[in-house]
Amino acid sequence: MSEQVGNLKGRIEAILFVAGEAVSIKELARALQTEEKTVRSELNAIRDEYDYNQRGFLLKRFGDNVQLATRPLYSQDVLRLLQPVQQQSLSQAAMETLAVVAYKQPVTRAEVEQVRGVKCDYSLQSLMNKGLIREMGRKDTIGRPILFGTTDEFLSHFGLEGLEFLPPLPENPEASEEGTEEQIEIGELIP
Amino acid sequence: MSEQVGNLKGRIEAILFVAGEAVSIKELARALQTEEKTVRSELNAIRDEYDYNQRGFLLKRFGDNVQLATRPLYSQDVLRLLQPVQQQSLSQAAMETLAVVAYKQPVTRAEVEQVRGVKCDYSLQSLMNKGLIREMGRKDTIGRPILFGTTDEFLSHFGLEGLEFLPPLPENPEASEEGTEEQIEIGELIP
Amino acid sequence: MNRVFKLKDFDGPLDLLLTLIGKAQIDIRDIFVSEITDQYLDIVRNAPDLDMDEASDFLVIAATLIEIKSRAMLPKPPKTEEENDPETELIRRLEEYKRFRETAESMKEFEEAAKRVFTKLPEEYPLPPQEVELTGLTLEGLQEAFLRIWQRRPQLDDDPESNHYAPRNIHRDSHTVQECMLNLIYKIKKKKRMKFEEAFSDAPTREEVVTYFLAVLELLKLGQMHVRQNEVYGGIELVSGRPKKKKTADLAEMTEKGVGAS
Repeated sequence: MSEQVGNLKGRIEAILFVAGEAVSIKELARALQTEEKTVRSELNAIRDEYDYNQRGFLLKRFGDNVQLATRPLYSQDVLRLLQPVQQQSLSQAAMETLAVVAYKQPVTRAEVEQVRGVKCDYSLQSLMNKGLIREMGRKDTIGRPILFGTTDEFLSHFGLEGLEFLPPLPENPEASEEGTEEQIEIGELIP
Repeated sequence: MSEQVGNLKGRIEAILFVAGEAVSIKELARALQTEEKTVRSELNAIRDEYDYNQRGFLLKRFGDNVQLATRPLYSQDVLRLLQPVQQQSLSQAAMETLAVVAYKQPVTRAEVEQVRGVKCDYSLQSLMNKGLIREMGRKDTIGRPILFGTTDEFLSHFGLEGLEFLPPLPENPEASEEGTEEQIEIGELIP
Repeated sequence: MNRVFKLKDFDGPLDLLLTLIGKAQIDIRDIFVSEITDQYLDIVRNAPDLDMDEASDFLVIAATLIEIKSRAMLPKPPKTEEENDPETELIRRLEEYKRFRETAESMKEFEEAAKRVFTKLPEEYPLPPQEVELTGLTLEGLQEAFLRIWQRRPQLDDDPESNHYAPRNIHRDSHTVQECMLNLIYKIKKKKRMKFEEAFSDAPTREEVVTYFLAVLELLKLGQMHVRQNEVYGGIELVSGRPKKKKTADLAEMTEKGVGAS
């Protein structure tokens, strides 16, 4: 069928290698002239093979994107040769704001500020500039405030395949018996 | 020995992947804290594995340098990703010109312009570039102008088995009673 | 305990309160029976860097703490199911904030791990010329195109100017490109932007329109205006100012259309 030459694994590897950046599964399917389903299962096979044999490569997946990267296991070797540019870490304030957005999305600025107890304009703006969060529309309430949510870049920055892989929030044992669980629902935060 | 974690193959892959450009075997040996001899034999093993399995990667060696690249076998896939075929439709001007050429072929530029009432150099050229029309020789008249006609590409685009399957031109009642039918005959167009 | 705290060391009042609770090693719920409240108020009161802009968040919580304290000194009213009891509300907020602060910590670990993964830049890949696929070509379209020309033909025949081959008289130009250019410059200076049709008289002759069109092209070349046409056969808009670079292909097509449409 679509396997004109070589094999699908090799074709995917070649594409991801040249692209360097993340490629969406949709684009891959288009370039390979095959179905997304086939691409997905082939990607799984490649990932498993890389992991099992501890290859130098790692198939980084986030959202519906896939990117070829190096295995963290070998980061020391890479650093010894190359000293790649160090990524900047997020400040405590930005990290907290990001955590609230990530777990409560879609969420308004007022709702984030309510949880953190401080103004968050600056950290929200800086997270937007870094491409980690984005506007997701507006909340249907007075003033129609902007709703924020995380981006694919966010997933990539934290090495997450999807939002469902976020670490669970620590339990709040006493809160749950009082039904505080509901209180934290977005709707309740803002009167 | 030097194999602190993972395996030497993986460590080499990770380094070459991030480097992008060629790395000398000497440098590799330094980063891997092993001997050049070991690096060489490991590189051979990697190359053979890539070739045997038709991976997307290729180990390019020149002199004492080595570089990770894509396998030429998969260049079509890479091109399809980087340069998707652009979809384009014909402008109204081009479609009119094409219609005149199709029904009146073989036809000169002056004859097409006579029917359309406008200059047609640009649209004729653009139809030539798109492979829909072609030069069919020269008309035996003053200046020996080029004659244009449609191509097989034209037939295939319009799903026609031959020119005789072109839809008949609709009747033009006013025109026919005045004998416009004849007027459009090529021979009559040019005095 | 008398060290000076700087408010900017804390990420807001909840952070400060949690830090104090952590130092005193007490449960969040015991905050109001401990000295934490007084410590907090002391810190805010004595903060050397109390800047109204940044401190307002701290002051709001300070006011809440004072309110709770003053309530505690009054005899307790019979316990009603009061929704916004400031004490429970503050504790709830502290607990919720604590959960996110802890999560932010664990996200830091994810971030650190992800930083050990390296990616590469895209390869330089030589690309062949762009391939173009034609779409929307139908036989009906072809037929209609021919019919369109056909229906235009009788009028064309009546008008010797549009018929290249009909015998005709050649008379002197009643409009010159130069004159039209001056007119256009004058109008565009006044209006800033205008439609192409506004340039000429109410019942323009073909020659007038063509001459104005040539004048527009000339002014475009000289950088005296921009020209916009949003769609094929759409209106042409003239805008004063420096022009953007235009592809020569567009120009060529415009010429063809401009003459055809008039």
